[in-house]
Amino acid sequence: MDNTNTLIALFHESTDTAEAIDELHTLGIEDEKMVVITGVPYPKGALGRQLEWLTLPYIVLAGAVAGFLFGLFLAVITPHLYRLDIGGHPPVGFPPAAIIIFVFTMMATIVSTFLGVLWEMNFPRFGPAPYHRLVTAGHLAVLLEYPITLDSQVRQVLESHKAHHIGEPERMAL
Amino acid sequence: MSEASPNQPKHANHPDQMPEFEERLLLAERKDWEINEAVLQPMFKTGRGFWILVAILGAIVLWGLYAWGYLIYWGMGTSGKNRPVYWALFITTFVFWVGISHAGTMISAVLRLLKADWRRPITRGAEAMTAFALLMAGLYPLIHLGRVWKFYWMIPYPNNRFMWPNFQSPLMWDLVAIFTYLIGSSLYLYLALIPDMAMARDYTDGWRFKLYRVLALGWRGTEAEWHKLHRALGIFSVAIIPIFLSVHSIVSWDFAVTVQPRWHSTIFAPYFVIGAVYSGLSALASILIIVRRSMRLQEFLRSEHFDSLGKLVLVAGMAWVYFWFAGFIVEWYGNEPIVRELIHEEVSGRLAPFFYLQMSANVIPIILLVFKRIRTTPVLLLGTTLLVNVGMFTERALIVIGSLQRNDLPFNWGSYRPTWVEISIVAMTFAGFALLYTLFSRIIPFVPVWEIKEGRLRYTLRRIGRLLVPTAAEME
Amino acid sequence: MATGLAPAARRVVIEPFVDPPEETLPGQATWYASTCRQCPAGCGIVVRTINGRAKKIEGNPLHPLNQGKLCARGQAGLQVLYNPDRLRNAVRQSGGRGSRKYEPLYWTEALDLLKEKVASLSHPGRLAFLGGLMPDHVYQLTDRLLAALGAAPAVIYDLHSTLEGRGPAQQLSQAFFGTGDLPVYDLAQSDAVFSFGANLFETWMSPVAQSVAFGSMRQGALSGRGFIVQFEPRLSATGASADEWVPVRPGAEGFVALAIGRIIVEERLGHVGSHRDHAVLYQNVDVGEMSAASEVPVDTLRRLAKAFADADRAMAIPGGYLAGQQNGFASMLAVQALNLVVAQIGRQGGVFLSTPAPTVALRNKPRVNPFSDVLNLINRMNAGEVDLLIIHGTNPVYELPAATGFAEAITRVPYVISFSPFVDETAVWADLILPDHTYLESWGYQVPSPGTDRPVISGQQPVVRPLYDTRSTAQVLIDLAARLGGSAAEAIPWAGEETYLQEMITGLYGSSLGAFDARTSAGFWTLWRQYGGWWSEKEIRREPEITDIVQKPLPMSAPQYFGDPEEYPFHLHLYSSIALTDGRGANQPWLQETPDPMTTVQWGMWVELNPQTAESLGVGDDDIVLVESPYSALEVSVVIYPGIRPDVVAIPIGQGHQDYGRFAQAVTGSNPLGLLAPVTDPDADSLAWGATRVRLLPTGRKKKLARLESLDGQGRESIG
Amino acid sequence: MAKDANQSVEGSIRWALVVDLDRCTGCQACVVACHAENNMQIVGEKEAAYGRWTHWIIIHRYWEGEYPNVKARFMPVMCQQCTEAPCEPVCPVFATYHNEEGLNAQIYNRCIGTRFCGNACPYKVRVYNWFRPEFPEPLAEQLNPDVSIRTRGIIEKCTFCIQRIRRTEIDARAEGRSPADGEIQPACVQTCPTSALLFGDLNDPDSRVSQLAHSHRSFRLLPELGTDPGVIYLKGGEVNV
Repeated sequence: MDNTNTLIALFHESTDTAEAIDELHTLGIEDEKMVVITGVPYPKGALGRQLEWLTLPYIVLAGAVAGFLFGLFLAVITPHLYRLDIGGHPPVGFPPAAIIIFVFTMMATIVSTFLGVLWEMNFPRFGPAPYHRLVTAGHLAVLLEYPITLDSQVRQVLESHKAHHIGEPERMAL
Repeated sequence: MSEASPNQPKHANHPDQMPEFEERLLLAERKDWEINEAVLQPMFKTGRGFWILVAILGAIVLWGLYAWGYLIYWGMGTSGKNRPVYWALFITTFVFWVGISHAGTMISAVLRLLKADWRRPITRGAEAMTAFALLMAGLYPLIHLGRVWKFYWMIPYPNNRFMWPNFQSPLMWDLVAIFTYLIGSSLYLYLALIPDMAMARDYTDGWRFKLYRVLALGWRGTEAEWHKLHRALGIFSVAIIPIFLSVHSIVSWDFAVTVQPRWHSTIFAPYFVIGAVYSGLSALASILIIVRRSMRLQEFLRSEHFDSLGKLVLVAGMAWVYFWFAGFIVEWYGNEPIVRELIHEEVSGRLAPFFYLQMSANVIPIILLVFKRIRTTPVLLLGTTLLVNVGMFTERALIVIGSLQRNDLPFNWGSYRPTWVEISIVAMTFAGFALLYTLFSRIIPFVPVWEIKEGRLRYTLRRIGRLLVPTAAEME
Repeated sequence: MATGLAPAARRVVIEPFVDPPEETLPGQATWYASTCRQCPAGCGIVVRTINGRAKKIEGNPLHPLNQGKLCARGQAGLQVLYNPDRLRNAVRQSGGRGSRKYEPLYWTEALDLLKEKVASLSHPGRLAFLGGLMPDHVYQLTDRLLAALGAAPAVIYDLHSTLEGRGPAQQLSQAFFGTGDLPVYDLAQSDAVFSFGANLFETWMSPVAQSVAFGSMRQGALSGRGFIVQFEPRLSATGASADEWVPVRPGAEGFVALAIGRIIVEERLGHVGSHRDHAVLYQNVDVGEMSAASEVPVDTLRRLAKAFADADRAMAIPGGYLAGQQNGFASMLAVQALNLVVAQIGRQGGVFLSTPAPTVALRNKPRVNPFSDVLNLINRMNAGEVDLLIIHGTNPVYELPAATGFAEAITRVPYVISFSPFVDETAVWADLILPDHTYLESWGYQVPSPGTDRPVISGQQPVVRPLYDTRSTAQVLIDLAARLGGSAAEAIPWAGEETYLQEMITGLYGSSLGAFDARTSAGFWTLWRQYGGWWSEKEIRREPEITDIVQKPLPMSAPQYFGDPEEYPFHLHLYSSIALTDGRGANQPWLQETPDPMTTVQWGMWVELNPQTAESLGVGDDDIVLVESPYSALEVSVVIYPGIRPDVVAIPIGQGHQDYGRFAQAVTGSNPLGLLAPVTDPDADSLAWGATRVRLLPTGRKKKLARLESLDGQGRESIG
Repeated sequence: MAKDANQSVEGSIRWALVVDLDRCTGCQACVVACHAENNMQIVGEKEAAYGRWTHWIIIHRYWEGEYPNVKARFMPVMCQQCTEAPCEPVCPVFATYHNEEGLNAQIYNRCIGTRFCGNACPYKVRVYNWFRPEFPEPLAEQLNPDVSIRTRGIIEKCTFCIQRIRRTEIDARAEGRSPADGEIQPACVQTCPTSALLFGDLNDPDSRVSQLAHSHRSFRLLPELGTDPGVIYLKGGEVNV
């Protein structure tokens, strides 16, 4: 990647960030080439970027189904593996089975949600990554990768929107 | 209330002077890093008082553990149980803790769904309470076993006995439901914690840095991460609600499925759930007040929060009375001999003191909470909410122990006296809860910083006549 | 030994078994037939033994007396055998009497010591033998030995037979039927039983046999459902099973009987033709007076009289509580006379007599001595006229009222020898203890008295090898005789206990009556042990002849009580506990933990008060009261008892042991016999143990009794 | 799957116990017989006073009326061996279940001591081992080798002397027949002096038990709960018709 360059720029304020991003777009730098790092979750599109599509819901759904089946196994199959009759109850009764199946479904849902989201964010990831401590202090950081040819315009755009700490992002172990 | 929020006296004097103004624009004048500092600083300050508290709580816990060992070694006979009172203080406290655990999810999940903005500063405290209360509750199913070293026979796994547990037993439902709820609430707590761990990571070094770094899982705060986190939390808040409803219903069915008079009731599930919410919210209020005082978080936990919390408790309280009455009138009217006997025991018999304690401790707070003055004055609110929990504990004791002393054959009636073993073990769980919570508050940012910051994004001021009114932007 | 019944399980468990007791298959149950000695009734038992250890006692289904059934005490017999507090060998009290320090002795030493003590007596009259109701053969050997030595015959006293009025009952038979054999009441076929203070289904005479009869009387196939009326001041468990309970003033039971008889005779009730020859019996009875004296309303008496007379097979039973009064004998006569009035003597569902043993040799049985003999002995002991006291099968220090002063008297006897297998209150005062086998380790036989509808002899044999180095008293006596030589050795020529028994028993060989018959006398001996005794295979009832006593008016004597009614307002009503009887059961944990049927109290002792009495004293359940008699006092918890007269307080006998093992001593309390005045019934010359008055003083303290029932439940069946 | 290897009898047997209250004299013979047969522990006065005795059969005593017209009645109550047993479904580990012969079986070594069954049982006939059983030497010799000794922390109850049922069944099978009516006798039935207790197969129309079950005197304990007990009581004070 010798013909591209990566920069990090910090902003004090979201409007500037948004405008800067727009102008960078006009410079022909795609969204994928930019990463915005913030200490606060900004609402959708606040920074003028469209969001990627998530597989999380499907992971959750799959988990839920798995849980349902496991619950089904425990509540409906196991009573027949070692048949013991109890006080006039059938080996499998609807209400108890319903409870067990429900609970295991929910358990799987929760767990798969958690694991799913970690997977999507491919967490945990402690390796060195471009980041700036000031982010949590309220600054917005824009990480962008662009052809060296655009270097001057990019810097000019950033400065024009009161960006500071422009430069090579330091890759710190997180 | 000197240590209460600085605005307190002001609207005590002239309440109509734009009270909303300062409050809604929470920390408007603060920079993000100032917020961070404000949240983190109290965590690092562990004074002598703190260590003394930890020492005392630790001592109680150790004593309780000794008592538990004693119980296991000598047998269940060292507790005060007998025939026919086969369940007593342990199960009572178990139900109580499960109840406490409910407000946490109630607050954070339900309010998150409803986008009630005032929840933001208190969610984490609530979720932590849920997790720890459940940990304590989870001990009792073990403690009350006659052969605790065989507890794993309840776990469903293929084993050399070819045996699977009996999934028709409410105790099995208990086991899985509580386990699920524990997992759910702790993951929920943790997920919302990740960004703040990253924040703490950036502000600390030494062992704390190492800890936070690990817990932050490498969070940077890219848009994608925020987006995914939001989705996950959204799913969680939906999924956790049916769980928390099911857990206490199942606990209630431990009793309701038997033919034991007064247990055998269809209203038990909702009655227990609402009772759980009532006691849980009260416990939350008490805890927040104490933490707020000890950690100087007046800026974050403001009287407005206690006001709204108070209102919730009030509503839950009224609902509890309603369910209690709905159950009671049927039993009273049905006039079944044994039930009549039990009601008589409660209203004018040996159980009367407990019954009236329960009723007064559960009803008086409802009346008190009607007054904003009480809801917004920490000390008064603390007293009120503690009273509620005294009432709820008594209520559980009456249901579990009171009912078991009577049954259909008068020849078999009995009575019960707790022993030092039981009391020590119960004390152990209370101390254990306090200890976990204290340590937690010093290690984990008690206020969800990122959520507060997020909240700030949504407000602008708008002038209406001569009034500056905060207006929230509807966004997600 | 041959096995009594078929082995129980056919599966043989293989296990290492180094030194197997004879005739046991490892893991396989073997049943041995023997006789229960928990009380003098003599029920037949079969004992399940596995690997040479007795495991379970059950009734002998072949035995005509108890027909396979057994009472609580019989079931608990294993805990006599396996009692942890048993003496394990002969001992001498090293630290002097009462020191409870024992040094073990070899039996040879012990026997030499015994012989030397007997031989060194300056005069045989200075030897006294105090015994309980011992197995017949032990008594016979004792008798022979004492006779040979020229000593006075054994004095037989034990509390149990005192409480069941055995002595007076024997004299009643004597007076009424001219024989000392006890009557047998045909409960099974009677349809109207008037029980005057007879606790038929608890401890009186032969409770199991009577219970078996009760079962068939109630729901038996042939007869309809017979009814029972119980006359007693305190509702006993038997009274609870009766259809009607008539609370009579203590000691006035006889008056009730007289009144009923009078009414029947004078109103010509019932189906017995003419009552003329009975008129004389009741000529000076006034129903009004009787009713007033007994506090039973006249119309009740009239109603009962009618019911009694109209019944097809009515029967009146003079029970043990009557004998406890100073007018006991008169009362018993009056009750027995009722059977005469309804002509039920020797008739189905009426009164019969115990059949004696078929051979004369077997007839010599222990018989309860008049109480004056006991008092005599005590006086002689006090006067220092007794140098050697030998005690077997009784525990006088506990079983005699303290007021008789036995405890002091025994200290004046230079040398005391006890045969007790346990260190009981008396054995503590013995210099030498030669522990007898427990009954499951012993040989013996017994002619049950009262008997049943046929001649019976219960056989006793060891069901296990003796656990410890104990020795059967019979054997000890035989050895002693041998050591003494001379007349004693001539009187007791047998080599051992077993040979003696065999000789006695095989006397029956060839009898035509027997339920079993053998070709040889050896075979007979084997069958005897397999069956657990000998009995006639068909019913042979013995009908009594009535003496001329019935030609004169029945005696009428008013009850007298010891203690001024002003100072001591309550009658003290002692009764023998159904589980502990006279206290012998107190060292058996099963019996201690067995709830009393009426109060449901386990362990512990108590005093029963009528609710109004308790109210007037201001005491409630579990409150400790001081029960005080002119002689002594004791503290005991209260049981509110609806079924007792307000002027009577009842205390169960059996607890309050100072010695007799950990389980007996575990229960706090003192022996209620201490309260008794040593008064007697002059006619029967028996201890009047029901004639003492007491007062109660609340102490304000409480002791929770181990009740089965919940006091909150107030004894209700349901809360309808 | 060692399913019911111990089940010796196929077919529909239902063991039942008839208690004739007209015969019962409350003599406690059954109680001691039960102790002797089933190796229950002795708890002593203090524990017994606190409701921790271990009797499998207890004889209720009811008072009626006031002095002098007072009556007392006895009612032996042991495990009712319900068909619709409330105690069975609530056990998380199947320590109590229903066997082919209609018995409410209690598997001691499966029990973990939740005591849930004890609460569920309306007759309160399930007793708990609060402490380790102790048998001072040589009392342990009395223990019945056919019955296991229960350690602390588990529930036990009347089994209708299942070991005696099995023994008789095995004997009968060895002789190629099925047990005759009345041949099987639990310890209490065997010893009951008045024969107030009677044991047999309720599903066999000719057995004494099922005949008495149809007597007009017969009733069940707490019938309103619909537990369908296997113990049938016969009302006292009347004759059979």
